Amino acid sequence: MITMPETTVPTTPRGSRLPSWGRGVLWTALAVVMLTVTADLTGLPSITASSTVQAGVQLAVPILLAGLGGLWAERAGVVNIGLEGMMILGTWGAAWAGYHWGPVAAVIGGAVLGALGGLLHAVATVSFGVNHIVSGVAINLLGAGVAKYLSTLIFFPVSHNPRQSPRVEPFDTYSAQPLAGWLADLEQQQRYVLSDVAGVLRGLVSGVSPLTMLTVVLLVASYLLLWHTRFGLRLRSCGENPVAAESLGVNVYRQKYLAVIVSGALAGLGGAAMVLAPGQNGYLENQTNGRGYIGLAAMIFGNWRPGGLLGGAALFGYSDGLQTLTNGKTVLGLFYGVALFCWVIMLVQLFRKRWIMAGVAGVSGLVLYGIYLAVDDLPTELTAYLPHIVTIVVLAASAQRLRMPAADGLIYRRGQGS
Amino acid sequence: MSSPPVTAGGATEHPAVVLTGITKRFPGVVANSDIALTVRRGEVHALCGENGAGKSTLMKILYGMQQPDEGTIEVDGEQVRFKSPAEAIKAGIGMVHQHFMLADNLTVLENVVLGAESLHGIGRRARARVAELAGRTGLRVDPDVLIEQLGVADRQRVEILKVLYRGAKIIILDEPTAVLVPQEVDELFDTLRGMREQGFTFLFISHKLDEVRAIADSVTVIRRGTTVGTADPKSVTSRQLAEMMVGSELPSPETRDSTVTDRAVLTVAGLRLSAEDGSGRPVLDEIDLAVHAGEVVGIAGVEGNGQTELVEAIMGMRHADSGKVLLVDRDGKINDLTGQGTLKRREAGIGYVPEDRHRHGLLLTQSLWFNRILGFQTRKPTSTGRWLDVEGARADTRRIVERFDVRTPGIEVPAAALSGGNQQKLIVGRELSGEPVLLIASHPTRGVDVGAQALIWEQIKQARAEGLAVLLVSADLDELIGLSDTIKVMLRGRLVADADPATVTPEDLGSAMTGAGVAGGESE
Amino acid sequence: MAVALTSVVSLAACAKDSGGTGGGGTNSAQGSGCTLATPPADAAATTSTTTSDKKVDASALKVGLAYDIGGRGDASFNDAAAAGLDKAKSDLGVKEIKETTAAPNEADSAKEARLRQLAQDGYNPIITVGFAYAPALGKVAKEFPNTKFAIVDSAVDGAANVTPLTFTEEQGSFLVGVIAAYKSKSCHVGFVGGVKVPLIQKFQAGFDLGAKTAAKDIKIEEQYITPAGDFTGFQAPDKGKLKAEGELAAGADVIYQAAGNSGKGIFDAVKAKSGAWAIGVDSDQYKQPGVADDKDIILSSMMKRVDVAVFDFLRAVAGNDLSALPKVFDLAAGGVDYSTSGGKVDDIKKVVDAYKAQIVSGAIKVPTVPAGS
Amino acid sequence: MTALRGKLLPPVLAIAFSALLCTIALLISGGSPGSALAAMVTQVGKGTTAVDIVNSATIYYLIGIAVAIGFKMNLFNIGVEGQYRIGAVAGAIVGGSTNLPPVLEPLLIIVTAMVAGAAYAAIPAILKVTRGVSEVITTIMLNALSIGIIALLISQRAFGVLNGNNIGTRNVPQSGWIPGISLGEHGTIFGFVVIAILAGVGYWVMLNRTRFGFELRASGESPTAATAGGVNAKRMIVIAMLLSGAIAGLTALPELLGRDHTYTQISPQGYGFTGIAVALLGRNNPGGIAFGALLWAFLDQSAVSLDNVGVPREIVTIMQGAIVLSVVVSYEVIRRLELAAEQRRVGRQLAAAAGGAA
Repeated sequence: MITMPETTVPTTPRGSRLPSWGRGVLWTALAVVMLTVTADLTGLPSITASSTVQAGVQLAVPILLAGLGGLWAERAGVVNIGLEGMMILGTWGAAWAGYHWGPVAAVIGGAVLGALGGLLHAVATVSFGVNHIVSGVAINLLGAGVAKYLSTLIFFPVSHNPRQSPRVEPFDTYSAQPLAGWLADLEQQQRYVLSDVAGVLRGLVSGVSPLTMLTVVLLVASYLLLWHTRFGLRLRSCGENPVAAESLGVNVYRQKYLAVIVSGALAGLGGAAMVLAPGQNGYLENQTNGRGYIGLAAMIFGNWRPGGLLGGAALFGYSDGLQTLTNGKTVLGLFYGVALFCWVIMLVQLFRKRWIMAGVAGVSGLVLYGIYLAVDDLPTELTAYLPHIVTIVVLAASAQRLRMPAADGLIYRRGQGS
Repeated sequence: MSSPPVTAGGATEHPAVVLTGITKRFPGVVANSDIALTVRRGEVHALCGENGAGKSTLMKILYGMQQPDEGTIEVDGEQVRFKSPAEAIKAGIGMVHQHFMLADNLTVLENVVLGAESLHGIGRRARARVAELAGRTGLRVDPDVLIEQLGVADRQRVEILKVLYRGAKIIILDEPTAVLVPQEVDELFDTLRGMREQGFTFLFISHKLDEVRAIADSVTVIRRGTTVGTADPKSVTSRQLAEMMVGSELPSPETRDSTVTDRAVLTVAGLRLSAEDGSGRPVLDEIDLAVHAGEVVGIAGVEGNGQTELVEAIMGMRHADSGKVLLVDRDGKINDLTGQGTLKRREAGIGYVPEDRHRHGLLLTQSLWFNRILGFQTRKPTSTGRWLDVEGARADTRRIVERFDVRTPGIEVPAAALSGGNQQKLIVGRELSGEPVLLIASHPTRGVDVGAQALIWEQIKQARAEGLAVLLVSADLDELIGLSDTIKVMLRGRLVADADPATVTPEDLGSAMTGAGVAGGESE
Repeated sequence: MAVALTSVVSLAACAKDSGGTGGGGTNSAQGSGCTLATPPADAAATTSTTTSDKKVDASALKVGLAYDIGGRGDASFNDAAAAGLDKAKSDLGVKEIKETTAAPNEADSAKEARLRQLAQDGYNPIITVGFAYAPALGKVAKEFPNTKFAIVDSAVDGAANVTPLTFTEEQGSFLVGVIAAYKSKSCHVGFVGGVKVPLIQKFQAGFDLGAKTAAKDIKIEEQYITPAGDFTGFQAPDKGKLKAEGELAAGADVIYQAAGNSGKGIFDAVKAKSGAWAIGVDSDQYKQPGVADDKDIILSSMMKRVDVAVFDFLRAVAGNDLSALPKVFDLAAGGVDYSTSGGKVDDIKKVVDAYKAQIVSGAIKVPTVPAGS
Repeated sequence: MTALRGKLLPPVLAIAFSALLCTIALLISGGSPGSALAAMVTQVGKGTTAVDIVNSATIYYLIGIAVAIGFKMNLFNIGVEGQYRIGAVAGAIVGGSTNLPPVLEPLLIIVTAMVAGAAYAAIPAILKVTRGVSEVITTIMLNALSIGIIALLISQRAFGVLNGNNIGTRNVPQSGWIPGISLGEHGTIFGFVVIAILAGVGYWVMLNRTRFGFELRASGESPTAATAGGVNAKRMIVIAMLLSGAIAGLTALPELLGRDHTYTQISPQGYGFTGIAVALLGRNNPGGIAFGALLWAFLDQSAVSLDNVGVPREIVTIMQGAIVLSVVVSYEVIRRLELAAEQRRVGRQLAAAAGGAA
């Protein structure tokens, strides 16, 4: 009467053998090798020039901070599309405090104003149960409006320009000497591959602002805090199953409030990073220019993990830096690099016997290589939006492998769990 | 207090829990009214009552998730007032919810220590403590696996571990057996008995009377939000208990005579479906199935073995990798539904009572007549092709309300305003309105009151008698055995056994559901 | 993670970058400069400013001024217009003045409303700053035929009461192109535009030709901060700095900027690189307070005399003789020019003036569109 | 009655709340709220302001509808900004290079703009249903990219012509213009207002009387229940997105066909976010959106007058942001209160019925 089923349950763990940091190192190394090879084969040294990397770092910092803000909020279950608005508030706060009391005050001012935006989002989404995206969009409108008004009211008399703050003193920058100097020499020598790697490394260790260091510290601290402390466990449980968390005595509202306020503060810091960016030295209307959204995308790309977020922010910062510093030809050179990358993926997939994926990767590589050969320049009208295009392409390629916190974006009402 | 608490043991010892005069009102309903309950230390105290009687509300009050409007709670002789679960936990009360309160993406250890990190941290000491508890009670689970990889029985172990970890001495179990097969129930009861010896007190909520009689030391019955009385389960009969619960005999799903014909309405052949996580693991594997006109085919299985996927694959809500689905309509025309969308399948004559009425059955904030259109947006009387027939929908909704005894003040109220039983009656009414040739009913009476349950059973029987083919999925083995003409057992995505409802016992079925009597077989 | 930590630790321990030069910048511009073309025969430039000494009293005028986005204080052409107005106030006795400013992204109807309001309130003349006003002005000017309008940077067809105040930015840019070629040690110069719009491309076109005319082998970098339509390019000094750094890294050592507020960042980038020069735009930026920190690296500036045009227009209206105004404020009319403040181009002034004479005489024609775009 | 209250109360509360907020902001900054309000209200009667409000509202209404179509099924088409601009520039290019007789020419332009808007909306729709990429992120990125695409299209290398210092598409021939309704010195109302009204009526009918509208609403309310009810979620996403993009494509046409006749580098941007705000204000309801569009247009157009009373007109942007935020909050609160009230009412009636029967 009973047909016996097979007794083994296929419960092979899905993770790979490498620990996650190991994979990060591997990916980073792979990316650097790819860029190096590309730079040498295409004869476009700016792909690995220290100036490109340095610009990339500078442009990645606000994105990283905004993304970190997104990470905090979404790990606690609140989608924060309002990062952009909080960032704008942060730019105003940073400029105002920075103008009066210098760069350290600017950092604090940015964080405080951003946190206020976060508080607003928390009130709307947590206490009132407003749809998270709706509230976020509204906060973006409000943040822009408030910054505009305050700028007209307070900056205009000093700067004589309603859209701009007076000059804010920036931080001094630091270089890891003598390492940076030594790498500089190496980069100058134009040695095959070696100089490219030196260029990349030099970009990372020279001209570093304290804010960049702070960002790295915050990234590491967020990781430790969220994944290795009781506070973090509680916070993440609110993003996974708030009803369960509440049933265990976790004050879900408080955790969410805290997370979203921290999220706002981090976004505000991102704003401060823009105000203190070299050459900028102040508030300017529209200066965030959608970086809050890109930060969110970087976090999604990073699979709601700090390490992944770092990778995402680095990718966007680098592509933005490259397109800013160079021209269509160099961006076109990237096509070559991405084609190489596709072929590496193809080999990996062939090895894993995933024929379709391998085919897709191989064909994509061919198409990109074809474009590289056929076109000799790209219009700057389009290369200016390289980070945005990269965002779309990267998400399209990776979105299905991602896993967001289970209760992310869901409205949670206290006591209404089953 | 309608009957005095049974006094046993030392007179000086305070009872573990005493509830007096508990009253709780919600918008529109009084959930609890003047409830009295006394639980002695070291006993398993069952709390019986039908769905909607107010058991869960009462337990949430005891656990601090809700506050009573009136009444007092005493724990170990001291009057307490819990503002949150945290305070109840502190007083030594733990609760295992009917719907597990676990975060799928966290590990067992993380789930256990969550909220109680101050006891032993979240690291090595916590792990040691969990291991120690598991050893003492026999609740063994690997602390480092993610919850999503665990089966139902293991999840329940984690839930119990959770409350033990917090030092709970009084443990509320809210319908713990609802999702278990008989063998797992036995295992659970063994664990409970062992723990009772160690001095734990259990409050056991159930409406399965034989289970109550098997495990409980005393039983309190509540009906319509108030206590009817307390009895000794050893001396009371199931029938007496049932009368205390609903005031009359419980309805029975028993069908009388067979109406099975040899006309196959639904034929499923070689159905295969892979898991959505991309692992390629099959969740449905070579399913062959036929349902004939006038026949109820029951699918038995432990939750998570593919029943949901089978139903959704037949409904076209999931796309099978391979396999055929054929449906024969009243005129004998064969419709090949393979690869068709849900709407086409519904139009071909499938009615669908989903297992989760809130997620799949209703648009909660919309009116009843708007809900009537759902699934029928292309058919009369609610629609004329591209255009809706609002008046037709209203009229037909009134008919359903009348015929299926949906208790509502009108058809303009939002579906959310109805009770679970009335919502379910509306869905069943709607799905039987389209002159279906096949009804797929997933857990059609889960969480509804006795009246609605009886009505739904009666309607299914009646439709079956008129030649309807029914595919029934249920976790309630009595319902399954009572209603079905044929029972098929599902295990790990395959139909592994057939059973004859006339002869099979729940225990036999349970053995088959867990894999040929290997107790706990689905977890290693 | 460990890598990141160590790098933070080591960074914290290490050297602060000295203020003037960028991190480890060692490749200061070296080289002997360009092989220069023979400059044209030395001829005195005939700059005929329209200044006539006739005393004009404008105290009866009610002057309305509608600025483009940014308004007074933008350190750019709005400010230049304001300077012309201020001069009219002090020199011509203009008393009654109303200034309004456009909001970012406003519709034409808002501009129309603003102009109509001014005209209805009796302001006459009304000056609008920026070509963005052209469509709105085209309509409003017809409704108020007795009001005299002027528009900076544009012309309005078929409206007799609108005086166009346009400039030959390409001619002035040609001259600073020559300066750049002469001053570059690496024979490699750069241009950074704010937004890639035709107006800014005129600057680039002139600069390119000037540099190429002076030294035909010269390498020229060209960058715009944003494409047309995204006007944040005039408002992004951080991006301007990066753009300039990109050009400097590519080897350019003289950079001409036409980037509005973003110019500040470009100056900062140039200042951080030893041996590099910058060329300013619109006003004599050597004297501009907002960029005073950077005056030592500003070689010269391409001056677009919006202030002169506004002042001249007001005087012409007061004197009731609009015909005296030049049709275009070109090099000959003194509408554009290069600045010599700071004395860094004194050594080549003769050469530049010779080219200037050639342009004024028409011997050199400067295009308004860069080659190849 | 309660339904009407539920619809009207939130916006009223929200406006009151944001007025309060602005009053505080004004008082702190030393302005006078009374005179500011008076200036804004009296501005409506001045010159062409009233007509300008109607004209702006026409534009806001169209884009509000476009956003609302997405919102109705929980699709956040933040990309209307890019879609309307791509639609407008496509319409202007086609209009500038053809010369059909009247009626046909504007029709061609309208269809082109709608198709282009829909095509640009197709990208996020396809990425969402095939790759599972959130439309929120893709549409935001595509908004930025649209600036580059437009810059490329209206450059002289492509379809642009230089007009003074401005660059834009060729002028649409007169046969393509849609004549306005002239009110003499009070200005001219765009003829396109008729099309906007038709779009609103069509939206209402679609939503309440068609199968598609039902499926849209069902998907928005509960995607799972809709799927079980036979609604093809992916198909709905694509259709709703295309429809939203097509309506967005109409947005800039009132100006293009009624006033500017060319699309240039300085043509207005930023209607997209206004559209989102207006749709939120109007709760995706055709009547509500009209109200929201008029309110928004009033605030925008009357803000000019604030300069006269020495109040920074940027106060209006605070007011707008505050209104949107408080409107969504109050809708949510009122919705919840009403549902609870409804449940109470049903419970009471049933109890009464049971009592009567017993």
